[in-house]
Amino acid sequence: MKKQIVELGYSNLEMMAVAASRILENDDTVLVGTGLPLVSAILAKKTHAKEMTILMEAVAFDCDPDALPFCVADPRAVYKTVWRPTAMEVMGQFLQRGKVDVGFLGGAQVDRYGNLNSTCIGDYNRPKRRMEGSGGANDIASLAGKTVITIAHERKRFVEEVDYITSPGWRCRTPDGTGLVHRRELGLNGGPYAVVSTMGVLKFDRTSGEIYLHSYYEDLGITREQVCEATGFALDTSKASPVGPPFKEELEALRTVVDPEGIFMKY
Amino acid sequence: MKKQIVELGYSNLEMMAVAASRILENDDTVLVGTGLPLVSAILAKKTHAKEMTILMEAVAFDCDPDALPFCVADPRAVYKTVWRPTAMEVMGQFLQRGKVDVGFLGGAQVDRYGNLNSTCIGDYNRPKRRMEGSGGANDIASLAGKTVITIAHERKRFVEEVDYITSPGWRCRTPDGTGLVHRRELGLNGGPYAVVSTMGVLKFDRTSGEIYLHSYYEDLGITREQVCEATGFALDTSKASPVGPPFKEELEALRTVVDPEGIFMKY
Amino acid sequence: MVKKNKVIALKDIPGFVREGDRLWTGGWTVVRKPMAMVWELIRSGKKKLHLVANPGGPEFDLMAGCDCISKTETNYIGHEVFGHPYNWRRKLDEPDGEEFYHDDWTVKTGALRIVAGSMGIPFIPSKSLLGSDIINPEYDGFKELRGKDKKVPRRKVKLMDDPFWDGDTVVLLPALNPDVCLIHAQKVGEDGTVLITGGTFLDYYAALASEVTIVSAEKIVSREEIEKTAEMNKIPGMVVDAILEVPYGAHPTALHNYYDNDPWWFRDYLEASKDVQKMREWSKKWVHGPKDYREYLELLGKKRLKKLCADGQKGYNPEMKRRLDRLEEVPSE
Amino acid sequence: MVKKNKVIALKDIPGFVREGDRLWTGGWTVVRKPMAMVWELIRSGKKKLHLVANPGGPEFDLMAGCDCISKTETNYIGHEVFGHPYNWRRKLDEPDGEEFYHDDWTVKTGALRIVAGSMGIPFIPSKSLLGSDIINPEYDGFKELRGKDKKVPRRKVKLMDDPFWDGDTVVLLPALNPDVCLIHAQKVGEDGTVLITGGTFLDYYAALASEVTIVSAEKIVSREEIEKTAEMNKIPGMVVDAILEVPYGAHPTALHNYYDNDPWWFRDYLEASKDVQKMREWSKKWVHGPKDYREYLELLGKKRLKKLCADGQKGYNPEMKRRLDRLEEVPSE
Repeated sequence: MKKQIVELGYSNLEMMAVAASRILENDDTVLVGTGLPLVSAILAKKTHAKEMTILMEAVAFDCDPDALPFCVADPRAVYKTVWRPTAMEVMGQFLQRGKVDVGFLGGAQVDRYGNLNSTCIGDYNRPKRRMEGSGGANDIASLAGKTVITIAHERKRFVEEVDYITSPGWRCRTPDGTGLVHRRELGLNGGPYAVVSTMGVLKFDRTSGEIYLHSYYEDLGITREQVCEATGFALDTSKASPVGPPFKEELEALRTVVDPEGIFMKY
Repeated sequence: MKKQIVELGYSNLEMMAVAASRILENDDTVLVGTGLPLVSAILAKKTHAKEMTILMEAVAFDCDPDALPFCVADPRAVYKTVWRPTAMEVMGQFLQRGKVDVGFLGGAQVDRYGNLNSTCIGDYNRPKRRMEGSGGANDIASLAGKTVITIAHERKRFVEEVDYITSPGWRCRTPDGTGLVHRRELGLNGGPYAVVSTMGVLKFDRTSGEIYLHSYYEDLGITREQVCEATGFALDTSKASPVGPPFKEELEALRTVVDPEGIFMKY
Repeated sequence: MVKKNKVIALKDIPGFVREGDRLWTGGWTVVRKPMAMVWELIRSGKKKLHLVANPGGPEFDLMAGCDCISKTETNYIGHEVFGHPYNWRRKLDEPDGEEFYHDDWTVKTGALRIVAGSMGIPFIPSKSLLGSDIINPEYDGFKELRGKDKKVPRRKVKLMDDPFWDGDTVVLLPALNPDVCLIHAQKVGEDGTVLITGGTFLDYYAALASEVTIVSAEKIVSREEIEKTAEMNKIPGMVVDAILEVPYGAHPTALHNYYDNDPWWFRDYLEASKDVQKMREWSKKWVHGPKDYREYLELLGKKRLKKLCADGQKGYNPEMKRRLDRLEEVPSE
Repeated sequence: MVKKNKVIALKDIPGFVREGDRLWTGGWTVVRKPMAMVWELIRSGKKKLHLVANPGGPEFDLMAGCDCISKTETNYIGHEVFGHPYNWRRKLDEPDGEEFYHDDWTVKTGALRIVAGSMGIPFIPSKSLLGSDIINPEYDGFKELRGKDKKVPRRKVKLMDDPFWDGDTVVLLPALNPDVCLIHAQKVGEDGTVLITGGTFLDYYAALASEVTIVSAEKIVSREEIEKTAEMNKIPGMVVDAILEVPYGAHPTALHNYYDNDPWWFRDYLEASKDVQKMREWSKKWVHGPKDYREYLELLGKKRLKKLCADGQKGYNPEMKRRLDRLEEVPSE
């Protein structure tokens, strides 16, 4: 595939989908939830990672949908799949047995260690805003080879401490609920690999488990300083470089093949 | 079905199959192994218990075979079944979840508490005669609502103490391997209900868990005394009454429908 | 051979469910939910139900909005991309003084709990939840019930070191055994054998784990018919206590090969459910108004139902426009 | 889309198996055993294999008779109504001084162990084995290996009281994760998707639990062909590392819808296997004689293979006479 620099305008959300899709590789087995993770995974499969294996937690095993599924159980996700498992097989077997390379999650809050909250805002016992429930997010973050997180870049979302750890990051909750401990000490493999936001891509220091800015959407006018301002904790931006803008093929696939109706992308 | 007393000759093995089949009822869900238990269960289904549900451990769920299966995995057992599970479902789910009313087992040795040995003769660590392995016998004896045992009536088989407890009876092995304990103290439900032998039917006292002679094949010339002689421990025969001979329908079904080739019955 | 007549009518459903029962509803969020049976339950005025499906969809939110529930334990309750579960959310964000408890699980742990229930074992090990607040004792949503409510395990989880291999810590999860399981399927044999296509989700496990299982289907078919699909039938008749034929029994959720999600329903319901008063009006019209399910379907109208029809090859309706903010007019006769 | 070429030849099989490997052979006793692949393994002179299928059939006894094995752990090894596993039995009844260990399990506990392996959890609770000698520490067939052999769990079982519900004692079983899994199936897609009919037994679990899984099939079919049976395919290609086409690959065991058990094989084999010397002659002729599997089938002869053909409707051969003591002559050309 010859890659052409796009000349059209594009949104932060589109850049985010593209940046996330670029993390996925042809050999990967990827477990995705609905929303932007799914859009990004399908985008990767329709562009540079045609042989990638996409799993969805309810039933869709190695899927390559013609139309964007509403949810992980949508018949659109099932169409043309050749094996029709249950959540027991996808999650309780393939994921737990270590067959998933990349887990792809969205969330409401993320902290410097990649702890992700997709459960509630405020005190869990008296929430300000209760969310739908976290589905398989914790399982995926615990058991995939690495985790990629997609989240809007806002101060209220990039927080010093998440209100509730739904999905464990590098330093996560001790079993008694009081402190933080490195995930390896709990016997957890995997861990957050990247956070793809509306402003750039963040990665994690292997030893400290701390987040840093890896790259940012310069072509959309984003600067290191803006990223820092939109982040609720001190962020290392010293290693950051600009991300290249979407290729024409990427945007076209996104707009005409992956989500032509704009169901998630809301064009 | 009008029942007619048979005028033909018949063997002890045939009487045994008939006596075993009569224990089964129309509403029962029965889990059977290969051999005489299977012959007896199919005989019941072809005569007085047409709605009985027969399960076999490998795959055959609610089966009603046209031809006698060789084994629990035989396509003959699968034919016409409408659901095709695995041993996980039949044994790890239906049996373990308490959905099986009657377990039907054969064996090499039985003791006064209904402990059954189908593993080896002699010391387990240096066997005189090793058998094939006990398949699902232990599981069935542990988890079915009640267990029916079929075994040839010989002194070497009805023993004071079995060489190895494969399937727990009423008083069975303590976890440390040293003594005997009532199965209820281990949390085991079910338990041996009857032993159908080549000489008669034996049942168990509810409180002591001890075996007694319930009935015997008088029509074949068997006496209480003969049963005692063929039993390796003192046997209470005071409650025993004669078993009626096979009905014509039973023998005909056995010989022409259930096992016309004599694969198990060796006519 | 069909052993006994299992056929019941939709109006018999409430007779199978008692207050306090743990209720499993089959399907997955907005797909193949047993909506007709839940609709009938709500109409009967059931209270204090304890919902345990993993995950819940509009049936959970609808029961929340009609005040049928006092406990939920699941990994997700919602309408996926359509929108939030406003009625259920209000139970937690704006408690009204009525007893209400929610406990959080995950897709995998919810699946393992019902699998353990189907296996008749009291618990099962899991390798997730460590490092999260889902097992933080402070955030155990059922902590007040433990040791008191017999339908709730004495503790949420137990950590244990593997005694066989590498000594790693695993999380033991309590089995889940619902009192009642409601499933909607494409077909059910007259013997109770269930044919589901496009995803059984956790319904086989739930059917076996539950004390009572009832299956509604688009069509009840003969034993001969269900024999033809022997290799793909999903639930054996032995664990199905009652069956009923209810065309469009999963509306407004999608049924693989039969019909797609009803986007108009979701749009209108989500708008109504944001507000208690509007929700009352909505349920008065759509739940309590029709005299039976047939009349409910008439209220939706043939044209609308026809618009939902799935392509038999693809399993969904490829013509369906799905953005709620750009829907065409509700099809009307 | 077919992602990578998985097709290998029968002669490649020995390259996947190392000495000491825990080997799972699919099927069930005398049904759908991966006989051709085992045949090739034996010919390659493999030693000290550790057989873990639940249960074993003629493939176990044949490997025992050809001195390929040093450990077995299973619930059953044999030929069902055909007769006893004489070669394997000799290993225990008449030990020849060679290292040999056997450990007994049951159908359910063997199933749960491989299920736990497929789930990636180290152990799983079970409600049987209590009260039996199967968990008597004195009779633990692997007791000398525990704590030494990394492929054997540190203990056979562990008793534990249920901490969630009624406090009953359960028996924790160690997971089983074979090194190599060999399965014979009716069809395999070129992507590795496996279609099995008439009973999958524990093969799906084993394929996932094992480090390497190889599937031979009567026929390798296209992706399009395997898509047609989407709702009944049993194992996904993701866990199938290599595939091969071997017609009659399960002979002499039965293959649903393809062929029935070969009663002449069982009669002759059982006669030979009673005696070490006769067994050597038998394997010289049937295992080591033919230059490849095609020649093995030629040695059996077309007429004999034709006699085994299953009825496509019933799945077996309803004309087959099955009493070994009354068999007709071996069909010959």
